[in-house]
Amino acid sequence: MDALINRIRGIAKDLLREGKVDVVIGFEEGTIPFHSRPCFVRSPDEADRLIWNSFCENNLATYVVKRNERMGIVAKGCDTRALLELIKERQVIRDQIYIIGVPCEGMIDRVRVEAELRNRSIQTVEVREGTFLIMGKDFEKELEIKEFLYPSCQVCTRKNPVIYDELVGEEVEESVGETYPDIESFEGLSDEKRWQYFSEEMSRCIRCYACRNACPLCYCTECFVDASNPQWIGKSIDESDTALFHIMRAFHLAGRCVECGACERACPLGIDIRKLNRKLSKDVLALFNYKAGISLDEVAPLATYRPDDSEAFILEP
Amino acid sequence: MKNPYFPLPVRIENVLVETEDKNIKTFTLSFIHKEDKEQFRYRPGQFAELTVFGKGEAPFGMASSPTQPGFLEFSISKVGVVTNALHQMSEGEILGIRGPFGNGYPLETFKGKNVVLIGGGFGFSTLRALTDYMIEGTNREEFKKITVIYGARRPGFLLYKSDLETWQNRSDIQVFLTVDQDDIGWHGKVGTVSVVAREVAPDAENTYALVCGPPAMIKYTLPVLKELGFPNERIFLSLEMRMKCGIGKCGRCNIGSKYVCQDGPVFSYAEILNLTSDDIF
Amino acid sequence: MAEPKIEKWEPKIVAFLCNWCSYAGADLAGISRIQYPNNVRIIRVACSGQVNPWFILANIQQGIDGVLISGCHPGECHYLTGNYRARRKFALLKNFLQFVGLEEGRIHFTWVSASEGVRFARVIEKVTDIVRSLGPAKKLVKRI
Amino acid sequence: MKAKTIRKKDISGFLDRLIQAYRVYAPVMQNGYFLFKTIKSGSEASLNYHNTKMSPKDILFPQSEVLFRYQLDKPGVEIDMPAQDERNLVIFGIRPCDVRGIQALDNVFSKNPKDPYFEERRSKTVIVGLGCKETHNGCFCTTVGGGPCADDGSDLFLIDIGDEYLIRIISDKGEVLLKEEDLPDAETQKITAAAEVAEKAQEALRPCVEVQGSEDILTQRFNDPVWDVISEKCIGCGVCTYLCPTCHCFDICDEAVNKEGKGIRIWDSCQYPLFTRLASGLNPRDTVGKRMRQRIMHKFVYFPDEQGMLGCTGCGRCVIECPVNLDIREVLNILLRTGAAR
Repeated sequence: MDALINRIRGIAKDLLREGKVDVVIGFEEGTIPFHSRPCFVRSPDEADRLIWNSFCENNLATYVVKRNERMGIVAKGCDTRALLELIKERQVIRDQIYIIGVPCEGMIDRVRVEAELRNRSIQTVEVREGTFLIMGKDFEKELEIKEFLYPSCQVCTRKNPVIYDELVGEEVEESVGETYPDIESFEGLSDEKRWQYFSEEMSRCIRCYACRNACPLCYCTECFVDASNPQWIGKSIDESDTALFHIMRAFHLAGRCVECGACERACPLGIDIRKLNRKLSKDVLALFNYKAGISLDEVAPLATYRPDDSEAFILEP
Repeated sequence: MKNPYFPLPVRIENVLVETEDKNIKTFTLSFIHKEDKEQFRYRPGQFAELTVFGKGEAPFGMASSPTQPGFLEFSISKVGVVTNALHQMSEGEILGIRGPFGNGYPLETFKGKNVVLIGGGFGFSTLRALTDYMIEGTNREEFKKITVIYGARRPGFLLYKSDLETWQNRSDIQVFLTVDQDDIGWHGKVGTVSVVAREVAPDAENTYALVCGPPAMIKYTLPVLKELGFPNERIFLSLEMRMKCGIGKCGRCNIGSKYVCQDGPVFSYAEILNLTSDDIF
Repeated sequence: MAEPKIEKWEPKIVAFLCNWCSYAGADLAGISRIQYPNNVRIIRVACSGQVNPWFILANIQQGIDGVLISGCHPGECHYLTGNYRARRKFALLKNFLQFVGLEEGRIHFTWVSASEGVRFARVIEKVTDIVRSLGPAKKLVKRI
Repeated sequence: MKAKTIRKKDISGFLDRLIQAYRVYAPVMQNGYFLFKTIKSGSEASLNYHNTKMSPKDILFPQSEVLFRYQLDKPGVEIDMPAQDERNLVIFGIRPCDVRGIQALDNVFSKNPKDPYFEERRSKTVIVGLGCKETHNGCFCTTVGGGPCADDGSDLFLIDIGDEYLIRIISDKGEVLLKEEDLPDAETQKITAAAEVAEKAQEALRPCVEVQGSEDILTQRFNDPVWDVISEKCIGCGVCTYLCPTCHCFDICDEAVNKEGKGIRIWDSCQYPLFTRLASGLNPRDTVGKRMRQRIMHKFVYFPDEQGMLGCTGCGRCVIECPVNLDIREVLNILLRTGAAR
């Protein structure tokens, strides 16, 4: 890990020294255990702040939109998928960014760890080979990394960067095939069960928009929930309004969502937002054979059509 | 006190299109309940929240003088959701009103002094209320010289034309009208408000200046007043921005530790300079 | 005490019809005096491709029991490809709303050409029957 | 001060009896975290928790609240105030930082003109505070003048002394809750034990920055470009403000169908770009830096100025839950330390 961090720092220093970029966006040590966080490095001597570990959960692609600088960006698999979509959607110019790709074996789910430890206060955490050691005031606990990965990381199929200017570290083995067992089993439930599930999830929403703002593909200048003339949707935590906010947001990401899970990780209430996005990803793949954030050449599925697209849902009298 | 969040129902009695682009209308409102009317006592410079039921509410300064009992007037420019909805309404329709809120102009301070009111465009509405108040009956005796300087882009953008005419016909008030661009038949001055103010403003001695208008006008008028010798304490401005609850709770209108809705909207320039503020002008 | 009068519930259905085919089809049904249920409120749109998913959801939110979107048959779009694009969008949307638990049968998509007055009437009949069988909309409906 | 003791295992029964007469809010574990919920049985509550995910401010100041309902088709326009819950409330097991949060809201909403909705509930509320024996890694109450076992503002205050809680009886309102309970008066040694717990917890949580004099330094730095640097990682969501026990900004909206409608008050956040945008499109706080500055200035300069207390209670929710770990303690450190050095 140290070698990897040194490489990242080295590249960042070179880029800044040579004036190839104005800023390097990467991760730095957070202020509390289990948190690494975005940082902006603008001079070579600041580059030693950069780190890499199992807590780099933010999708840094969020930061490249609407910026006029040339940026170096430390990017894991999902970050690069988001960058690719952004390039495709012309939100950032390819030459404007220098992608320092980092293969990723998944990030540790701090919320699940905290739930596992119930009430004990974590003082430090140390990542080892395959495990992490948590230390508190009067306890120590070692847990398997694999068992505490974020749900999005558990089903990730693009651990390696899909687009990069420089790759740091060894490529890791990808899990093969696009499968959606979670969605399939959920589809098997009755209408009522599914409705109940979503109603419960949405009822916890506080409309803080952390999901939207953490999402690299939610870059609309004015989001439909913020529009006031016309006002599309009520701003209170009315059940119908919150449900429609999530439904519409997910739908606006149909064929664009790169399944990084940033939305879910940002949500303070742990709402299962990703289930909506995954359903759409699954359908987009099944109906239009498209997966977002993989290829620069393929046209976005909702920006095109095929004359022989499925008609199965069309009502015949 | 009654529930401050409760809109009192009012009926639109009259709608007057003020400007040639039809974007500013003056609404005359009357209370549906008599007790509401009695309770709603206000001073020039105060504001109220008008509710368009189903659309929301927005703050507006009262354009009518409290000396004209029985009705309220608001001049409203079509800019946002609420104002667009308002502009589509007509006589007989129902609105809600909450207020009055804010401090209003410091009338006591002006007593026995000269007052110069400098207004630009749509920002003139509360100054009109103040002028009407000061020249009404015996009120006039309490103030010395009253000078009104009022400008707009073109003659067709001047509000309250009948009031302006009435004032011009009186000898106890001086009125200077100016436009940026004149039309055929225009007899007033041509030039920006700040330029005209430099020309016609009364001596700063013993005089208070009130400035209301678009940010650019205020920005250019303040240095003129300084030049004429007005100290910051004797220049008053009205900041009618982003108020919501009107009672200092919702946290929307604060500039530093001041709530525009409670401590304002009228501030002396000296006070404003003391605020920790996001660039106001 | 008198029995409270229970009004028979009738489904409210909103149909977004494209100007060039489906609306003309509805017109033809009317001119030809073909009978169909009067539960439908028609909104004329330029093209089925113009129908924002939000239009559908906004209707559901306001208590409309069923929504129909109808455009030109594939290949016959006045704007060449509007209905093709709509087809992709709504294939996803229909599945998606069912996924979150909305009853199957609240939302319908079909094609009706300008000459298909009879088809239009049959579509409305079928949609009305299905929506009627589902009962009044409850899910996602906003209560004031 | 009077004090009683209660065995931990008797808490549940005590709550059961309170539920008969009060609407009782207590920390409940759901979906892997704690929230204050109305409980129907004492066994739902758990006092073995750090703090709730959301501050309990929504009990007194709900996120969405109907202010009035109206019916426009009736002659003369009917505007009705919605009915309020008749029962008195108990907030049970609330942490000292959140009690201070309620004190902050008291200052805002109970000041003239009073907020009738808040007042109504607040006057019926009894607060049972719970001291913190151990603090979380986001906590910093001692920095902002509070303490893990600060009991001011509570009506009763519980301190964990092993198998029992010591109950400090702080107000008459609190004493009423214990009227029907047959609890022993606390022995001197237990009172001392509680004081020791409090002292130890206070000792263990060292202030992380000196906030004395922060008003002047922050005001001086109002136009400092440092705000833009600090806030660069901020994604502009409302987590910090919505989870905060003192943030009280709100919006008033109107929702109607046909002639029937309601005015509702909903939380709003100064971190949202739309918060200050005027209808004309002008926005005085048009950058993330300005918006974050507003949040910090409000808590550490304006709030003390208006209400005579800091607008931050050190509960640490914004620290722990910020999606990008933008830590307010660190922000203060940067602003105050480097500012003081100038």
